[in-house]
Amino acid sequence: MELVVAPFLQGVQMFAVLALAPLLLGYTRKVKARALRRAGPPVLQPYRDLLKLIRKEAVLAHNASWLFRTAPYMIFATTWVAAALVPTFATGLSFSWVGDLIAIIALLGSARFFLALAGMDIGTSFGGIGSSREMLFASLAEPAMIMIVFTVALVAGSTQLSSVAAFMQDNVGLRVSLGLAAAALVLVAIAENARIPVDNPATHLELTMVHEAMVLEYSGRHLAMLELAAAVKLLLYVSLIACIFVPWGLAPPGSGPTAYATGVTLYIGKLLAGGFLLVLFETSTAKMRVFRVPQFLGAALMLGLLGTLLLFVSRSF
Amino acid sequence: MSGHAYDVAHMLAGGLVLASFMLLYQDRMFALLNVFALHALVLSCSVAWQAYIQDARHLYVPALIALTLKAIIIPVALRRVVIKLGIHRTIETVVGVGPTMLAGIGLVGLSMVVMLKATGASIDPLSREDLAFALSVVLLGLLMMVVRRNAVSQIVGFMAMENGLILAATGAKGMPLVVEISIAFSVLVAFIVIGVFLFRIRERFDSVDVQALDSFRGERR
Amino acid sequence: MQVGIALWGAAVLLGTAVVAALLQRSRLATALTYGVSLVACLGILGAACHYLTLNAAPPQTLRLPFGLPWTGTHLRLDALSAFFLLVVNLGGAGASLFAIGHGRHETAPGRVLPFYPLFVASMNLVVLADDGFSFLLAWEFMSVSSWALVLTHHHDPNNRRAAYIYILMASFGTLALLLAFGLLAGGTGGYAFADIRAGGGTLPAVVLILALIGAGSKAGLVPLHVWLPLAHPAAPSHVSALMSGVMTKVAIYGFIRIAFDLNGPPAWWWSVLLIVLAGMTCVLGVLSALMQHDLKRLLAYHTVENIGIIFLGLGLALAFSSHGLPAPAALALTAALFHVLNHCLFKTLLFLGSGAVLAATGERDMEHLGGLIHRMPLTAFAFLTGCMAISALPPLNGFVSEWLTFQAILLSPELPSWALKLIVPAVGAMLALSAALAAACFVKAFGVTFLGRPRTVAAEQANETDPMSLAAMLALALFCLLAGVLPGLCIDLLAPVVLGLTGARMPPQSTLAWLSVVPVAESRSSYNGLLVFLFIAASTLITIEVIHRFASRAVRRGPAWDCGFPLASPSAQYTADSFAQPIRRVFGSVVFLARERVDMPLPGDRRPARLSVTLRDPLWEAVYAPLAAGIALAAERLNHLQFLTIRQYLSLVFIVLIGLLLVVSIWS
Amino acid sequence: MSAPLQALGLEPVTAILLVPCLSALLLAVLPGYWFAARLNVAASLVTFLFALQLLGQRPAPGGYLFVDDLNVVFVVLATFVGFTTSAFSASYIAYELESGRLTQRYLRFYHAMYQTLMFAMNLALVANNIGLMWVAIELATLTTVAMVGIYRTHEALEAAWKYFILGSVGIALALFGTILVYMAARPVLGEGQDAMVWTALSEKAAGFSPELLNVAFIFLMLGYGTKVGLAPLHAWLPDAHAEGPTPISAVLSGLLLNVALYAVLRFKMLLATIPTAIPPGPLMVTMGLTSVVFAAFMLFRRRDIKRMFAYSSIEHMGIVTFAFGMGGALANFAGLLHMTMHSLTKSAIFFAVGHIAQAKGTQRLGQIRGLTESHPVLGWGLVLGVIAIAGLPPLGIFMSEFLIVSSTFARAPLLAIILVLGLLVALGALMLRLNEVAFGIPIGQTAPVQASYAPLYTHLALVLTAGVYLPPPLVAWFQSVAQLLG
Repeated sequence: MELVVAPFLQGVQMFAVLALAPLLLGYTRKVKARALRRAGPPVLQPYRDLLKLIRKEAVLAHNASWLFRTAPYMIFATTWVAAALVPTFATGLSFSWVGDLIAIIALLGSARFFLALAGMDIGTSFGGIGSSREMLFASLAEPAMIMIVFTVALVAGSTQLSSVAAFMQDNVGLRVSLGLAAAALVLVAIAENARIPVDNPATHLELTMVHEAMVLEYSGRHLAMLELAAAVKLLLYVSLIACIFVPWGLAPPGSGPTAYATGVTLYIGKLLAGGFLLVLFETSTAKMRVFRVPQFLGAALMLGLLGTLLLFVSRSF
Repeated sequence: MSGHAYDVAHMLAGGLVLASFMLLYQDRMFALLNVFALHALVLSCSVAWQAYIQDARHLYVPALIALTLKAIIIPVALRRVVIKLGIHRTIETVVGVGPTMLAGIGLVGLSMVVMLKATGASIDPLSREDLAFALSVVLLGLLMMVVRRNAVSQIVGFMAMENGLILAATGAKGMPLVVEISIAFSVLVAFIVIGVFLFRIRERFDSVDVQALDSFRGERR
Repeated sequence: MQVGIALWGAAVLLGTAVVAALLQRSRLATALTYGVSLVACLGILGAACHYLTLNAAPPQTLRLPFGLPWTGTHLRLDALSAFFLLVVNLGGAGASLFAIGHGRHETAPGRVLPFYPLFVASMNLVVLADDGFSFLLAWEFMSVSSWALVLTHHHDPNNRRAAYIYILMASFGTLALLLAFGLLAGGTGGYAFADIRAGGGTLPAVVLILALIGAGSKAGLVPLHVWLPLAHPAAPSHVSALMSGVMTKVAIYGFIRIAFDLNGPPAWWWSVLLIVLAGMTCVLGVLSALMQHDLKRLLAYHTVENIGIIFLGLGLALAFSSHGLPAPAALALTAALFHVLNHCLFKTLLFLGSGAVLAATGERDMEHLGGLIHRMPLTAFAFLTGCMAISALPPLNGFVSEWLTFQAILLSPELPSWALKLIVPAVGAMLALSAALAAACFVKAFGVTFLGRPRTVAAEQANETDPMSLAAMLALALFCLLAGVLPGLCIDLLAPVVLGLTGARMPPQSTLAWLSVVPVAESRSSYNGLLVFLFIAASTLITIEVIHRFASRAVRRGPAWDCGFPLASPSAQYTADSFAQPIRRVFGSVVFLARERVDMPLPGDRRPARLSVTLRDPLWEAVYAPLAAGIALAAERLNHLQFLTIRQYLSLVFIVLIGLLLVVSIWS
Repeated sequence: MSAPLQALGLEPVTAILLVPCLSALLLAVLPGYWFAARLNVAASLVTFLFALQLLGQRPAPGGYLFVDDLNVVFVVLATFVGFTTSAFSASYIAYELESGRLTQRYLRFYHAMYQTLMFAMNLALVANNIGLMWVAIELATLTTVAMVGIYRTHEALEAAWKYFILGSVGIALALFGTILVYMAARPVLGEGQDAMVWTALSEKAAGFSPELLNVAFIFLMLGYGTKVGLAPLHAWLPDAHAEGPTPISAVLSGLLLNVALYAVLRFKMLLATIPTAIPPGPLMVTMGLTSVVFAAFMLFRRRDIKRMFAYSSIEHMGIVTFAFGMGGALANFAGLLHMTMHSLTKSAIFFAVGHIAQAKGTQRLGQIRGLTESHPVLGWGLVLGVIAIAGLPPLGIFMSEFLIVSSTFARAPLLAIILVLGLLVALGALMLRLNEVAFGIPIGQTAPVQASYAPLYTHLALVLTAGVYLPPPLVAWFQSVAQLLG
């Protein structure tokens, strides 16, 4: 029985993230449009876009290399695997031990690595801009992320997300360091997903764009892969925040179908809330200059470090 | 040994020290050479006296060498050199005569202290005194080499120093090889005077002023 | 008897050197020298592996009548030295195989062939040595032979300067180690490590600091790293690979041997010293690397960074064991040693790759390269693997060791001492920062060198390198992947080493399901390289398959889009410097006092606008320059003594004499 | 070939004095370069072979000559280096003759002087009488002075003069010390011969008056120390090395300094046997360290290649003096080893430098570049030599320095650190020059010079062997000597 259920649930999880990601994207766009008093595209628009792109033929620049063609799939795959490791509606799925939080961050790092390389492959100056800036942001976001991991791991005594979530569920307690970590994580999430104020997903204003600049040369199915990867990444971060800081309703391993049902519903609820908050934040701020971003992320890093140090100090009392 | 023997030896040794002071005092080249001749003369007397009181025949040889070579031949030779090479007749000093004298007195005091402290009762008083005087003569000679500029006066200083050594050697009762050593030294001196000056230096320079000699000093800057 | 095999291997290498010196000019020499070196390395490699795999084998010792007369030459093969033998000869074999093909590009073979085997042999002997004298002999001989190799292309004054600074720093380190052994052995002269272990030296703290100076100056620990980025690139590429990938590891071995094996029990503050230095080394190394546009120098600076990571692991191990926590110490040490292996693999690979590029284009400057992925696809693939590995990206090996290091850092709350509690997480942040910056740096390295469009004719007409070189690079790339996918096996291979040094070991890994890695407990953290790799590969292939099957697979080639701008000349691409510019703005202005000066002509003025950047090295200006100036000044002052007159020299003698007489006269 | 000479009933001790003496006389009258050079080599070889026999059988100490473990080391070393140097000098002088720097007349003088020098040094070493030893060393000084000035250039004469004056003063001081030793010994050993005989002195030393011996040792240390070239008494050494013919520089560095050091050692042993006397060690240690540090810094500003290596000789004699000053079995062993290695290495370096100077037509460092390219054999020989002299493995000096430093650091850390810094500075200077001279793009004349590489590489091979393997008999021998030195 177990041998069937556990892998099944894992599969459900994997395909759930894949299925839900565009939805979350469409939902945020819709809410944002409403917030700006626009009608906005339908919620299911992202699915349509992806289908359309997938069907189209791919146009490659003359000097595109094999790396340029394989990169989108690699990026998508790594992001997907990373997302599959984050507990969404249940903890302790059969493969949750394959990688811990640090591994997830590193997987996203691999995706970014390929993306940045792909941006440089054609040899256009925009690609270069995009890659260079992306790596700059990453070089600050990743340490911040690691610091968050430290904080969480030191509180929960584990870097394994399932155990973290389980721990958080049982002994809740408002800790200063956790608050700091949460704030830092939000900042990192915004930067990593190229949202306002760091980057504007909806613009093609050359000098301000980062993510868009790297994928400028892509078209057709390749572009679709990248878009999907971006959506999955957004979902990943929201569910990450959810599973660490609001872990309630996650179904423990080996529990009954009802638990899973509640888990799923609660999870979708968290997604909606998260997307709504994100939009709220985006609409209330303006895009900042590129060289303000390091300060933005530096703040995140400082928060994370502060959280860790506080924890170390408080531990010893 | 009898008292007066000791007194004479003592007086001669003291006379040698005195002569060294006179050397330091000179500022004319020829006067310096004359005083050096005196210096050598006193030495030969003292050596001869030592030979007599130790009745060690072989010691007459160094006395003779001192008399002939140092008291007569070398001063004359040097005089010839000075005239021939037209070295100016005054002695350039680094430190004035007065301070030099004071330094000399200090040196004599030092050598007294060192020697009388070093030689316990184990050694007979004559050799003790002799050693002390000899050391002061040596030091005075070295001082002379240090504070005088001309090559001639340096050589004179060197020979004065060497006289002190001979004094010490002869004063050390029954020391073997004294003759050989004094001969070796005479060779050394002769080498200096004849070899270096007339034979070599003369070929190249007009003056034997040390300044001119070591104008190069290894790597010229 | 594996130690015998290792010894014979070294002997063969020494013999090869002589032969090579005799027939240096002939074409045969290259193939012969490197071929024999390859065989010897493989032989020693096999012996070391065999020794490691038959676990808990007793140490094998050997005594030869050479070296210090009454001590003789002691050789010893225990788990530690076996592991480092493995590292040394893995790198050595790779470099030799590469050189069989690459060697024919060498313009001055006569200056490489005799010294190359000597270099490899000396590194093996350092690891085998079991008494102070043979150890230092081999250690310094390693420096001398590599010094000669750095001088291969001696016409370039920069290379000569590099070689000079190198030999100077190396000797400095050796003298430090010499003093350390003086303390360990005591006045009696018991230099054999056995005696030292039995006797236990005096002043362990001083010994550790001296060992840190000695090994650090060889490994490139900040602030003793200045020679490294100069010397490593100057040598022929396969030698650079050995110097960076292997020689620095030998230095690490020296430190471990002294600090963990010979020296007395550690005090906690040693680890503080180590950890702080390690953190500085990481960040400074990677930042300096980012500022470079010379490919080989960039790689050399990354060696500095990785040495920092390794020393961080060692520092943590010392910290834990000084507080009597063997299990975490074992974890930290395992992380460090595993990173030693990994860095050897991918740094060798990367330097070989740069050598291939150099041979194909004659360029080390990235600004003159680009687009090589089209001309040299296989080299590009191997190099890319290396870049991913060194950037600590899963599923490759670099990630695993850094992951283990992080796990060790996360155990630091168990440490009672305050300083460590505060320092360790801060250094952890530095480690994370350097990892992220490393990724940025290698995006730059690979992107500018291999991607985009060729910037020069040389890059345009490059050709793929010879099969031998390719074989070497691809083999190393494969090892990188294997070590990343099967970390459990490597960790178990390291178990006897760690057990010997810390008295504990990590739980056995290879027995776990799916070969996953569990440092402490599964509830705490676990990682499974194999599954990650399989998942990524599977999902990639499935997606491609699905899309090509059910959607379109049509491709059309066209001009680049570039927002509708016509594609500008290749020189308009992003260069290495422009890629690093944002990071330079953020970090460089503080660390390197970087200054940018823009000279913008007025409207109507035809001359080009200029941007000039000045970077300074505060460390050099603060420490090394004043030192050199001081020595020069002292030399200048003393030099007057060469130009005194005879009379003045005499007065020197006179003064000394009088002084001594005075001393005697007042001596009681 | 020594067996038949043995058959002539020549005692080896007398032979090593007689052979050079006779050949000196012969060479003084022999015209013609070719035969003179051959004879010179042959005579040195014979002397060496006789010296080797001393290893086997020691004659009973006579009134004037004696051989014991200590001086046999020096004798064998001296005769060997004398032999190789004569071989080198054969080819070196040939070139000097062609280039007209030396005339036939001076050549005869040169060869005669060479053998005289050998005679004087052997005599100084085997002399059983402190007076005789003094005379011998003075003779050695005079001969070398004559040879240093042989080129009769301005610089050469000035160097000779400086050497002469300073040397003579040193000699004078040494004599005074000798007299004092006699005075100290006389009460115990009675007047006359015995009170100056080593064997007698060393037996009865315990009874001598310590104060007198202290004063004596000061004079002897300064006197013979001048010949050893210890700072600040070194002034004659660099110029004498730089301006004389290169074989003489080799002999000076390789031999004469050792002979003077031997004298100092003898008196040190004498003094060391008296517990109440001021220990001689500290003085030697101080002067040794001073020389090391001073010479190390002086190396930087050198412009003349031979003068540079002369300063390096000062440095190494400083190290040796330091080691003997430290005393103890280990340090003494190291000191002996270092002295031997230095003699071999430094003379090898001068062999190389001599031919290099001939090939380049200059001794100025600034005008020599890229030797390993223009003259590979000489160039690499120089590189090896400098690596050896800088104390880098696997050559012999590394071993001795290892022993000296590590054994010192356990006893007197501060001294060891000063020593190490001195070594490092010296290495810095030497390698800096080596980088310029041996590497880079060659400049100046690149014409090959016909040189005899055999002596150079023989020495280097010996040094290399000693660096990794010392034959047990040699070790035992050195150890017994080290014990002797106390």
